Amino acid sequence: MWKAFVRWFHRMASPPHFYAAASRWTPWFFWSAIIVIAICAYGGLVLAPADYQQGDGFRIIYAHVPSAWMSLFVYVNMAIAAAIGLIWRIKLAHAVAASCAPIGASFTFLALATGSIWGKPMWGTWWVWDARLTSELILLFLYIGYMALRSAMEEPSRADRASAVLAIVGVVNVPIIHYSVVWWNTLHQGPTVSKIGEPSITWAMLWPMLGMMVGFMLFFGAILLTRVRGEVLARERNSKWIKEVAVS
Amino acid sequence: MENVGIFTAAARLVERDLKVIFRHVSEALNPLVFFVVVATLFPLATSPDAALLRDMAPGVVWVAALLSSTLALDSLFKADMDDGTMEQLALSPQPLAWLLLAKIVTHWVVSGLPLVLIAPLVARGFFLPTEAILPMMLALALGTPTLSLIGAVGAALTAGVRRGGALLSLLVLPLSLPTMIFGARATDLAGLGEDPSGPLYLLAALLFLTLSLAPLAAAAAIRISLD
Amino acid sequence: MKPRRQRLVLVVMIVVGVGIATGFALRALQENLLYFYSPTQVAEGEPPEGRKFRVGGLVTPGSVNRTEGALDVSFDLTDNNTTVTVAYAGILPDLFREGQGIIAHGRMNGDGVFVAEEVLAKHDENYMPPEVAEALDQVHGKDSGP
Amino acid sequence: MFSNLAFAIGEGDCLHVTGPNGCGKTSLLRVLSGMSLSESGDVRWDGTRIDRDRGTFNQAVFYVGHREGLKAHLSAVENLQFDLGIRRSFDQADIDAALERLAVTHCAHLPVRVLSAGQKRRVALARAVAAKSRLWILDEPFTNLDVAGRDLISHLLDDHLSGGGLAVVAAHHDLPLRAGRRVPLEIS
Repeated sequence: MWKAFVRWFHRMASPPHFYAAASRWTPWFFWSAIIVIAICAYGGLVLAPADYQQGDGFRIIYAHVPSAWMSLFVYVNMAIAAAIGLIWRIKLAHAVAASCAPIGASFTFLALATGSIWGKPMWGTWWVWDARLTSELILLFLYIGYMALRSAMEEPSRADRASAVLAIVGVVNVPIIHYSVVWWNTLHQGPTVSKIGEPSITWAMLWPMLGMMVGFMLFFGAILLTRVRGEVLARERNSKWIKEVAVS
Repeated sequence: MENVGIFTAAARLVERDLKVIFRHVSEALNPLVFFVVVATLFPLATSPDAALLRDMAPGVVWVAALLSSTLALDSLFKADMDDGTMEQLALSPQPLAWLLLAKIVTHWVVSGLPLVLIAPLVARGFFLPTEAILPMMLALALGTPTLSLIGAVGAALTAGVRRGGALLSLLVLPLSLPTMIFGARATDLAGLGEDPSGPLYLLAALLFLTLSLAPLAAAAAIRISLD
Repeated sequence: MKPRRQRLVLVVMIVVGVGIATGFALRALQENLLYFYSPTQVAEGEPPEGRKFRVGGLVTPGSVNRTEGALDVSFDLTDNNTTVTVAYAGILPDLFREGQGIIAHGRMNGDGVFVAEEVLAKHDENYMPPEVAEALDQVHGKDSGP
Repeated sequence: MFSNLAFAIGEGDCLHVTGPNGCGKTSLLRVLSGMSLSESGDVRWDGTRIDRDRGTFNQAVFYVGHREGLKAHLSAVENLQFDLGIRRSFDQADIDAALERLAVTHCAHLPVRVLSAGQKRRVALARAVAAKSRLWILDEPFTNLDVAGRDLISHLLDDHLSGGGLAVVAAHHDLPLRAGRRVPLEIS
C-alpha cells in the first residue's frame, strides 16, 4: 500500500505525467464542485429554517464559514507543498505552492468580505477588531507578502526556496489564528462546528454547510490543477514534452 | 591547532560586530532617533490633550518600537552580504544558525536595548502613570528581541534582493503583530493599574519560541540568498 | 568539542527553548486575559476610575427604557449576581434584545451609571430555528448566555 | 549551466578550472565549496557528502571569492584574527607570518577600506595561508595583482601543494606550477 503510494507520488512529481493527469482530472473536480455547491446552496438558502435570533441573516455563513476555513486550509497546503519542495527538492511541489497563494488570498478576501457583511446586522458594525477577523486580515497580509517575495526574486529556483521558508515560518501563525477564539476572549462566537457534545446547530442547517465545505474543496482542487498546469507550462517551456503537448 | 567551541566563536563574532558598529556609531544611533521622532509625531498629529495621550501611550510606544526595529533590520545582514563576509560565515565550521543568533543578539544590544532604556522618557511625555513604567520596560525588554529575531528571518530572505526595504517590512510586520499586541496590552494593563502578567507571559513564550526557531529559519534563508 | 556533540548541544538548546516557551504560554493561559469586566467586578470597583473600559453581561429583561422621540436608551446589565445600569445614545444593533449578551464600551459617571459610547451584541454559538428556541425556552427558561 | 562533470582530486593536486566568461566557473566553485546546491549530483570530501557534515568540510576548506570578505572598517590584522578565531585557536605569529608572506605587513593595521584592490586581494589570500586549510578554493586569485603578486601566488600554491594540500583554482591565466599536479578542467 505504502509502496504503491510512494511510486504514485514519484510518478506525479514528473511534470509530463502530472500535466497529463491534471488535464484529465480538472473537469471532474470542476463539475462535481458546481453540482455540490448548487445543491448545498439550495439546502442552505431555501430548505434550512431561519435562525431564532439572527433570522435569515445567518445564511451568509454558507459562504463565510467555508471560505474562512479554506483560507487556512490553502495556507497549510501551501506550506506543506513548500516544505516537500524544500526538503526533497521537487520542483513540482514548488509549483503547487506558488499556485496556492493567489487562490488562498482570494478565499481570505472572500472570508473578510462576507464576515464584514455579516457583521453589520449582527454586531451593528461593519468591522470589529476581534481576534478572528484580525487574524484573517493578518493571513491576507501573509499571502500578499509571500507573493511579493516570490515576484521580487528573479531566479525561479531561489524564489521557490526563499518563499518556501517564508510559507513554513508563516504557518506557525495558522494555529494562532485557529485558536485565537480561545486565546483572546472577544466578541466573535466560538467555533460552532467543532464544538463537542450537545450539537448547537440543527441538522437542517448543518448539512448544507458541511456540503459547502466539500464543494469549496472540490472547487479549490479544480482551480489549483488548472493553475499548476499553467505554472508547469511556464517553467518547462523549453523542454521537449511541452512541444509535443502543444502540437497535439 | 585546536578547534574552537561554539561559544568562543560566538563571542568573537559579537566582538567583531561591536567593533564594526562603534567605528561608525552615528549609523547605529539612527533607529533610536527614529523611535523618538515617530513618538513625537503623534501629539502633533492629534492633540496635546493629556487624557488622550495617556490612552494612546502604549500603542504609540509599541508602534514606534516596531517601526524602528524594522528600520534597523536593513543593516543586519546587508553589509555582510555585500562585502562577502557572510560567505565566510556560511563557510566557517560553526553552525550558521548559531553565528546568526550571535549577530542578532549584538544587533539587539545596539538597536533594541537603547529603545528599552529611552522608552520611559517617551512614556512620560505621553503622561503614562509612573507605576506603568517598569512593566512597560519589561514588556519592551521581552518584546524587542522577539521583533529582532522575527525580523532577522525577513532580513535573511531579502538579503539578496536589491532594494528589499519595503518588501522586508511587508514580510516582517504581519509576523510581528502578536508581539506588538501583547506588548501594547501589557503596557496598557499596567497603565490602568492592573496586573499585566498574562500578556507578559505570552511575550516571554514568544521570545523563547523565536529564540529557538528563528535562527534556523534565518540560516536556511541566508544559504538560499547566498546560492 | 566534536562537531557531533556541538550539534547535540544545539538541538538540546532548541528543545529546551521550545519547552520554556510552552511553559510560559501555559502559564499565560491561566492568567485572566479577559477583555471586559463583569458587572460584579464593576460593583467591586475593579475597573480603573475615570478610564474607558468594557463591561459585558446579559440585558436584564424588562429593564430597557427608551426615551420618547430620542435615541437615548438605558438598561440594566447583569451577570446573574450584580447589576449595573448602562446609558446609551445611539442605534442599538439588531441582536440587542432582553436577555441577550452584550458588551458596552464607555466609562462610569459620578452616579454609578455606565455611560456607553458603543454597544456591541455578543451572539452565542447556537444556531437553531425559532420554534426550537421557543421550545427550549418553555422547558428551562431563556438561557442564552456568554 | 554545466552537466556531466566528474572528477576527483587528491593530495598535491590542483584543479585548474578554465573557460570563457560566463561559462560557470564561479558557479562550479560555489558548488564545490558547499555554498550553492547543484541541480543534481553531489560533492564528497573524504568520501562523505559535504552537506552531511559541513563542520568537518568547512574546517578543511578555505574559499576566496570575488568579494574579499573583509570588513572595511577593521584592519587586516583584526579581520584575520576574526576569521581564524571562529575556526580554531591560533597564535598571533600565524597571522603575522601570513601577512609577511603576502608582503602586506606595512599596512596590516590600517582599516581595509583604505587599501588598494591589490592589497585587499593579498590580505584575503593571507587568510587562506594563515588558516592552514587543506583545500583552497580560489576564484580568480590573480585579479588586481601585479606581476610580483601573481608570482607570489604561484609560489604560495607550490608550497601549499608540496605540503600535501589541495587546491581548486579558477583562472583564465596560465597556472605555472613547479610542484604538485595540475588537473586541467575546461568548461565550455
